[in-house]
Amino acid sequence: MLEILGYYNYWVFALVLMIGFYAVVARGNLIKKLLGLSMLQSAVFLMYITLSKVEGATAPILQKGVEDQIYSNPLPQVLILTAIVVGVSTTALGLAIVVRIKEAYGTIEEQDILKASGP
Amino acid sequence: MIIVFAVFLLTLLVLTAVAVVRTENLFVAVMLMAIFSLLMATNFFILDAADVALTEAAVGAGVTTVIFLGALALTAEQEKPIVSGRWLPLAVVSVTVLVIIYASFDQPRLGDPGAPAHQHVAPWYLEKTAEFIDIPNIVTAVLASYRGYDTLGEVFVVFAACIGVLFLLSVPPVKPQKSKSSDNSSGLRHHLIPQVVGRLLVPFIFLFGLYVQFHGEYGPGGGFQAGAIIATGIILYALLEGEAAALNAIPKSVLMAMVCGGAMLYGMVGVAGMILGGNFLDYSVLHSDPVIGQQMGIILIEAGVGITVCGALLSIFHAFAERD
Amino acid sequence: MLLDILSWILLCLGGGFVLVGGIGALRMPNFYTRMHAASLTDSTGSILIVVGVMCQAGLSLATIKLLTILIFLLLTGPTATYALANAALLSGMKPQADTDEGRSSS
Amino acid sequence: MNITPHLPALQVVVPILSAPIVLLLRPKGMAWAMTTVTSLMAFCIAIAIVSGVQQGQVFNYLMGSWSAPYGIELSIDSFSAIILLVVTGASALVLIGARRSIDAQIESHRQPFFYAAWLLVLSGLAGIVVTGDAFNIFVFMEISSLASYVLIAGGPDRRALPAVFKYLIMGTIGATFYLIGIGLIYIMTGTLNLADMEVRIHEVADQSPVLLAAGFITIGLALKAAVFPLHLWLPNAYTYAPHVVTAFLAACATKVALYVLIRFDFFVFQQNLSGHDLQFSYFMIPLALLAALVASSMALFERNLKCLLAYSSVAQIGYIVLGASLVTVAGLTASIVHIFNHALAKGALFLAVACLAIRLSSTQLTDIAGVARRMPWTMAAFVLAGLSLIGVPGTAGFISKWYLITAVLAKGAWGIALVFIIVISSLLAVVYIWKVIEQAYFREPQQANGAVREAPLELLAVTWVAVLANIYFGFYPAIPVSLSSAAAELLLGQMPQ
Repeated sequence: MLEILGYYNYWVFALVLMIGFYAVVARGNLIKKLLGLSMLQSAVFLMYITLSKVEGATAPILQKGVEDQIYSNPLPQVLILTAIVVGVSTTALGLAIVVRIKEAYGTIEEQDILKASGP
Repeated sequence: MIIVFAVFLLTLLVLTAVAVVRTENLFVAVMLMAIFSLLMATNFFILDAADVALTEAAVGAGVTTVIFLGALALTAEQEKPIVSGRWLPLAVVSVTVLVIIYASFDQPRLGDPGAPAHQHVAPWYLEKTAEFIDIPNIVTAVLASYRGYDTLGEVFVVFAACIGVLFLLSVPPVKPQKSKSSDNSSGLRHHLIPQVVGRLLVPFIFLFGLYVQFHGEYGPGGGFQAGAIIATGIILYALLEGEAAALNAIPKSVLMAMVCGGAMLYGMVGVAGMILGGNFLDYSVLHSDPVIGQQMGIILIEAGVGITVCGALLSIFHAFAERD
Repeated sequence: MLLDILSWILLCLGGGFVLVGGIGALRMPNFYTRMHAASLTDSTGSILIVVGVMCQAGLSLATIKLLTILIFLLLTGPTATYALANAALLSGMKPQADTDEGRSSS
Repeated sequence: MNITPHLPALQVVVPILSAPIVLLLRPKGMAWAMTTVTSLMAFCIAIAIVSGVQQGQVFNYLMGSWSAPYGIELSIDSFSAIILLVVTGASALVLIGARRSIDAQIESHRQPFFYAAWLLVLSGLAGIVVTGDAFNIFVFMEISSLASYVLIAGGPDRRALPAVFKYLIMGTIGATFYLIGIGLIYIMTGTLNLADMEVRIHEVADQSPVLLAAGFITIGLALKAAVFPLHLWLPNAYTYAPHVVTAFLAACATKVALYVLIRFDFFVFQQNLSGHDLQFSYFMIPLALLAALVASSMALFERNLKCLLAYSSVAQIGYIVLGASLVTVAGLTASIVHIFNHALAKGALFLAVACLAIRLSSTQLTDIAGVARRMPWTMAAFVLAGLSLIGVPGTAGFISKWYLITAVLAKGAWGIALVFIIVISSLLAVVYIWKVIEQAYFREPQQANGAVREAPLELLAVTWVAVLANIYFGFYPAIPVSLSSAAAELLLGQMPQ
């Protein structure tokens, strides 16, 4: 059963990654692009956490007095803790830029900005 | 049973993602994104990553949504429909999905204890932590000590984002805002019920934040989560009592000092290790007993992380909220 | 054993309430009725589920944590509903008795 | 306490811990002084490391004293040393001259943020270069990227904002792809340490996740490095950034991404994936050549001086990639020498542009008409640096072109075709540099330029230091060449052929 879930997790990772990527590339709205970007990053988090799972294990918090308990892999979890914070930092900075763009151009649509700054 | 649940959640995740991309109302998209983050957090929890789930829930669903809403209030709520060129990206995207899915067949299956990822470095952490650091939560041990340098970098990523937002939004607004928004900024001030309940909740949120901060060595939690939780508590306070009251309670200069001070605290613990004869971020030299030294170091740097994250998230929130 | 059965009954009931609430939120004709459906069932459902889980946990630290969660849910759920309805009212959405018009507007 | 073993850590720690201090300093005018002093200290540390490396010293540093695959290891070899020299040198030199230019472009109450961001870029780039851990590279890449978005967005032109937004989107996608790549490698090997990865990837080299990882990492880093055709963010970002920021970032930001690209590819993949060298060559050589030709032609038609030079950067990145994609020691040496020399030439050119801009307040080509009469020293510096960019003998640019052409010719018959393209691209460079010179020297000055004076002394001085370095390294190329060839041999050392 877990085997199917394993593949399913990777496929969901691939799908969400590309849905996010599509939003970034094809949508003209800058906030939509940032939403897509944070989806893209979330997908990667899912991939890492999926690979940290060990069958029959629990969260990597040592339990006193319990022998031969197996634990999931802590390393990818640590990396993702870091990556989540990096993600929110990027989003915040991107939104600050969007706010400034709105003030400077009066729009947050890519085409309108191109039109406004073209000639 | 749990697998059925996991499959259900993952399917829901994909559906939410599609909905986020399809909807043209940005407000709806942001709310759906918060749901997406919560679903993701639940998934993480199923996959044994309690710390990550807590962080995703606090940071992804909580703080990110607040920042998005703050930015939406300053920009536009409605997206223009796209006019052209959606087939090329769709084609590129589909091909990439197929390639990734193809590669997944060679990967070790989920949960296989024999996978190389679980054979090489991770078992060492699981075995040696009790001996070297002696705290139960291995995620915290790896985060704060074995890979403490990464975490230092991460604190400075938050720091960079904070100064970036402050730098960008320190330009005075180009055109005067409409007077309509002044009513909005006081938030829920005139609503009795949310205010009463909110006031009741805020201290408990702080308490929970502190619990997460100091219980991080024993259970899920740590500096990031605590910083984010306490920041959301103060943001709730700002929504209830108005922006000015929150700034009155914690002025901007204090926030700035928190951001810089937390980062410096972290760095100084590292430098102290260097001065006392170890390498940078070597906590074992902080105390005559290396294990206690490690624990001291971890508590100190977790405090640094918590202070910086809390200060940075609040500074970012205020920078957006003030422009209203 | 008895506790186990009781707990499962509570859990199933709670799940049923939440399900009904979800259907209501989808099927009801306009904003206020939808919210009504979602919020009431949500509160009841969450009480039943948390109590059910408490029965499973027995007398331990987990039960106290669950109790705290329950109190939080009971405080925040209705408040959130109130705030939502209030915001809707303030933004000009009038509650209507006439469902047909409500359907066309929503 | 003996400082020498701590040098790799100090290289990052000194600037990164100065950033919060800069923010808290009062009075605010101190920010520039503190940043410059810190940057000079970083430069001194880099010089100490380079001299150590040249004496054959190996710098390995265990962060937190945890042994290598478990903790994070910093490791510096000759390849990292030369890049460190470029990064810290560019930052220190530009900062010394930058004060007036920054005063003119950024309001004084925002300057502490700006300088703190500058230090973060510096420490982020240095952190990428010194580390030996794949995930640590990601973290420091994000520090430097976020901070450089801040620097670029500091430009007073509103067009800087969409430009930096595009950079943010493409940069984040690049970083995320890199993260996916590391994750896939981690699944297969269980390690994040580059040296350990190199050993362990061998057993699983032919499996599809590793190939996918190679693809993701290469594309992600190519995005960050602005390798053609993923360079779309670069011209606008460089054009509308504050002038001194352009000088700093053009000299080193993309170079560091290229460093990671080359290091990852040669260190981890080349030696383990069968046929990877051929794939790499077939894929990269056409892109590199297209970059050199297309970007140079784009530069021909540009009306904005900074945009012209930015396109020229894309073309030069093409040369660097071309050298690396030959997968020979000579090619790689040429490539690394060119990273060094191009940083010198482009840094000097953008500094000269900063000199012009501080007096002219515009970088349009039409606005610099006849400016050579008013600012003879600035334009003389521009001409000399331009010669170095083209690759005229006696300048640093010539050395790397020479190595590149030698390396290409060693490839036999089709090497001659490549040389042909390099020569065409160099001729294009002659044309676009000439276009600027013609405007500055042989056009009548505009009426409005009447009051234009020579640029401020300190900015002019650092410009000339950069130009003289171009000439010095043109005649005495021993330091960069010895470091580069050592680096190239190291990177290709365990190759089968």
